[in-house]
Amino acid sequence: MAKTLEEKQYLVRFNCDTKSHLEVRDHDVCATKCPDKDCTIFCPADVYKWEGDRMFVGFEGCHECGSCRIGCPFDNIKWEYPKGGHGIVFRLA
Amino acid sequence: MNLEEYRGVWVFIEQREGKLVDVGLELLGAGRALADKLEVDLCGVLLGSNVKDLAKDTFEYGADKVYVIDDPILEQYRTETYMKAVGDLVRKYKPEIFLYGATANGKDLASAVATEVMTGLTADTTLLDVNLEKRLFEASRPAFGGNIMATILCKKHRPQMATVRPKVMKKLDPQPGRVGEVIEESISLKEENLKTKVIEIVRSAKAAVNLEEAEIIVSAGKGIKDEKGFKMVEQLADVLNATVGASRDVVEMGLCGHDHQVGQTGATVTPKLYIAIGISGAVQHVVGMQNSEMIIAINNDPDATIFNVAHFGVVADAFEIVPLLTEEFKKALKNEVEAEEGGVAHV
Amino acid sequence: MNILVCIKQVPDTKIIKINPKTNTLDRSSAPAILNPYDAHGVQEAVRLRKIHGGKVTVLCMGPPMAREAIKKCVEIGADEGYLISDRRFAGADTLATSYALYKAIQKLMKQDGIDLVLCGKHAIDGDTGQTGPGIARRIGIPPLTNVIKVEEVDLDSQQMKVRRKIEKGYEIIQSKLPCLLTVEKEINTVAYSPLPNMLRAARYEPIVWTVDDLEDVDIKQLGLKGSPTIVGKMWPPAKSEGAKMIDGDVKKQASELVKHMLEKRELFEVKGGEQA
Amino acid sequence: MSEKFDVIVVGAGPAGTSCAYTAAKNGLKVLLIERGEFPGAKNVMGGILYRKQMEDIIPEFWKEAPLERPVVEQRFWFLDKESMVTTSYKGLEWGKEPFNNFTVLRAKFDKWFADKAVEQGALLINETVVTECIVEDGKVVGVRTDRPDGDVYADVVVLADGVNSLLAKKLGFHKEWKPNEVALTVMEVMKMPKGSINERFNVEENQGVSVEIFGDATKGALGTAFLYTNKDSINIGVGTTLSGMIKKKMKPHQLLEDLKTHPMIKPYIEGAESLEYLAHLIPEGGYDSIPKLVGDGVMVIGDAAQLVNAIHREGSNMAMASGKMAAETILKAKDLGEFSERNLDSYRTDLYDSFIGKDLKKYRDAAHTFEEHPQYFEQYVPLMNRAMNTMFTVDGTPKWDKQKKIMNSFTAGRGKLGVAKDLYRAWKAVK
Repeated sequence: MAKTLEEKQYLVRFNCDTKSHLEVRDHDVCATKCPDKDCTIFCPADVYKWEGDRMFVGFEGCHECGSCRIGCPFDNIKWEYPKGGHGIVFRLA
Repeated sequence: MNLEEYRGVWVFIEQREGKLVDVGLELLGAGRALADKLEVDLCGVLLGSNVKDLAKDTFEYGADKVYVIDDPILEQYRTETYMKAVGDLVRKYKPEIFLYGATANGKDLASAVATEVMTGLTADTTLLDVNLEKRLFEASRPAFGGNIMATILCKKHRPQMATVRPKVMKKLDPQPGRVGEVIEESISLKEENLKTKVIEIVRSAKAAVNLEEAEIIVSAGKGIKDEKGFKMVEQLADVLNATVGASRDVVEMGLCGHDHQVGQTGATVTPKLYIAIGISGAVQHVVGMQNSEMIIAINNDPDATIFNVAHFGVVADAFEIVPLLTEEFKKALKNEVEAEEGGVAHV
Repeated sequence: MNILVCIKQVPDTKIIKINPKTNTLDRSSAPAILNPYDAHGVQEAVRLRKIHGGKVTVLCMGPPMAREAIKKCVEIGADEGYLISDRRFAGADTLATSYALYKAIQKLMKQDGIDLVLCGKHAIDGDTGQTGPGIARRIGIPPLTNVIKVEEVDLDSQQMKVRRKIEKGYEIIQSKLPCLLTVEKEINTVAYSPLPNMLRAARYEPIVWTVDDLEDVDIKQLGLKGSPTIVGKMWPPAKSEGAKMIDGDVKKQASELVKHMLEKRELFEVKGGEQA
Repeated sequence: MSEKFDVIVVGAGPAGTSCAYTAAKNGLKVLLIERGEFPGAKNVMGGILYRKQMEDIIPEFWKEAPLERPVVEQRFWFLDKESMVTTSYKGLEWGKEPFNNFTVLRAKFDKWFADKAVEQGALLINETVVTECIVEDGKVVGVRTDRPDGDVYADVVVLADGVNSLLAKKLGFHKEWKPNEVALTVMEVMKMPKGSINERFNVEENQGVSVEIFGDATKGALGTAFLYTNKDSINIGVGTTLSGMIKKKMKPHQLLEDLKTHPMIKPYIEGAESLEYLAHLIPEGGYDSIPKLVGDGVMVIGDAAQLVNAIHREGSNMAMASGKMAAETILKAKDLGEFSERNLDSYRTDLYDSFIGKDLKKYRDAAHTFEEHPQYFEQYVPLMNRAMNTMFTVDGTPKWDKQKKIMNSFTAGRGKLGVAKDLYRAWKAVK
């Protein structure tokens, strides 16, 4: 049974593009205006990780749900679909 | 096909520009064990131009006989000439097992010969054995991207052929003065009837980054923080003669090019040794390297998932341990060389 | 210039799972894809067609669902695709595969003539790289393996020059046409297919041949019967069940690690010492 | 000049495929564009497929579609920390033709459904992202894809691009969704032997159960959890409004983990092996979030149009119905020879007149009510549990005293008036 998110993510097939479909528009906004960094909490795949002074975007594990785009209080995430055929590939439900 | 007619273990002795290539000698080591088990001769096959003198070296590494075809037409490797030469030898002398190095030319040759003499060939083997009872060669290899090992058998055709990955088998310690039999054969092809011609061979020590074929990879994750950290990783790689790998974050930080990236969006690698420095072990990285033979992980976070796939782990500050590792390793190699030289002096 | 590309549909080995009970492939875990090296072969054929004109045909042996792999090739730009599909092909190793493909190629050569045959360097499920040279030997044309660049094609003199990847470098080799190339990934980047190709592929139906559509076939050389090699046992490679953690101060950790690294002593060249 | 179609449908989910199927069946030249590797590769739902609207498109589809189990029992579980109040309906008539609804695995089902549309003559291309609509003189005349030479034209473009609805947003049909207009749901498919499913859920081989779970599953946030039985796997998931997730600072996968290990849930899934983990948004804005649905040469259907009844967990059925309605409108417009907003507008009126418009209107205030008044989820579910506990614990207390105690517990927090208000408000929201 997959308990941790890492274990859950191992269950999913990703056909990653080399280029990110997610982009933090302005890294300064994350650093200076956004103390809560909600995206690092609610993202269901932990795509967003704050590492001390910079937001890292692990786009390869993205489920393309769109929460970050809608949930970012500063509209600071440029969100596109990955190139056709790329990104997450669900096999079941 | 009368299987009983086929006897002996053969090894294709690859030479490049008149020098023996290591893998041939490694295969003599592996072939020796098979030949001893089967109580048959271990034979080398040596093709080229002005290569006859190389034969004696193969005796020191375990060969009993060497079939040599020394002809200017064989100076450079070409499938059409080598396939014909080897095919003729096989038809004439009928070996039961035939090993080739899994090099570019070794694989090319083995594939062509297999069709030429209509027999089975197993590619990229890493484990060789014989079933004495059935007198059957058991060649094993990783399959499906290294997810499984499979033993391949060739029951009704001879010779039983395999290509063997370089640096998997061990060379025997050379026995100076050990001798064997040289059997010279000739080839009946004429240059003007050939369809191919090698125009130029370019070898450069500093080839482009090729992670997928690297045997040792030292890989940096975002735990190495900055340029200084990356330098430190490069220094270790240099001492180990390793290829430098990186997680995507490190590439994104601009510390190296994308051709260094290991993982889902980079290369999938299966080196014999993978050293992960400051890599947390996110799935997108791990899927690219989890089938490495030995994985060493260095991370300051004891809960890093990289430790789940690693064989050896240390929880340590990369900035402390990596330079130390570089020094220790240098020392260890140096000691070994000195010990060896010392040994020679005593003989 | 008529170019034939031999392709294969393979399970995506990047994500494949092995059934731990039977030690066999869990096919449901991995979707079937066009062998990535073959995609580079098709791309190269399309590039050459652009320069020299002619036609790109793909040939595949496999089950009916391998049609999808052929359609993928049409997306990349192939003109036509043939699938040879028959139960009598099943269980083929590389020798039997090269025979079946050879028989189809013979027929295609009669139909349109073929100047060049392309294959991927190897298929990612078997990793053997043996089928290409096998086909070449059967047709009687030179195989040029591990090609990273087509240097020159001269249709007037029926010659081509390619760059082959070899250890620590490359060689340039010249060959008469027709010949067979097996291509490495470096040879090109597979382009993101243009929309008109996608539309064409969506409508395209490959031509399917069975054994009976081929001529002078020796049934004994096909499938399992024609395969000298068989798979004996299979087992999962030893995987780490979590790292053995090395404790102690950094100094001790470092020297312990060096010890473990030296278990792989054969990997490390002694600097300056050139091997005989 | 690129090829021109009668209809381009963007997105091969239930909405888009229904539209493409209906249009192609009636002789239109249809292009269906899917961004995933195959239809279904990007699609997620809890896993209930409603029979009625599917049957309207393909009669007796259950005879060949890849379905899991027909649902014969619908359960509701109201969870507290260590207890639950349950209620359910089980009816064997649901297990027989024509059935009520089914559990399905989307990647399989959507692929099958899209193949059906192809059989009807629709042209399907996968792995292609539509980046924008091509607008000429205020009229949508085609789409631009992310592929080279990627423009393709049509009389009508139908946007079935799912909850994120980027294309309708680009056309100005709606603003970016707000965090309270979408629910973030995560789920796992877990492998479980048929026998264990039948035993634990008390069903026969070809019978399924759907369980809707309230209360502690979402830690009081507005949302639900669910558990559905497939043939030899189960779907378990939980979701709350994105705003709720943000407010409560919850990690969705942790919420799912808590659900899986909840003492009331755990025995049901014990020993099951995780097969896949999925996350997705559900459009739950309801009636007031429905965007502009029709423009010159363009229509919006399915999740992209916020057509989900969050209270009854219905969405795929509305998607299919809207897709069918859109196709029927296009056929009428084709007869008229013009695809102006005016000629396509009957899709909008049909939709609002149908069960979709009516149901969404009925519950238009529900979500907001429950979100603004967290007591429903935070207080009443635990109270229900305690009430049951009080009533059924045999400890010598007279039942009259127990009832009184229960009543007091309900009014203790909010006062009699407060409870009355809550009841009235809830009734009004769902009436």
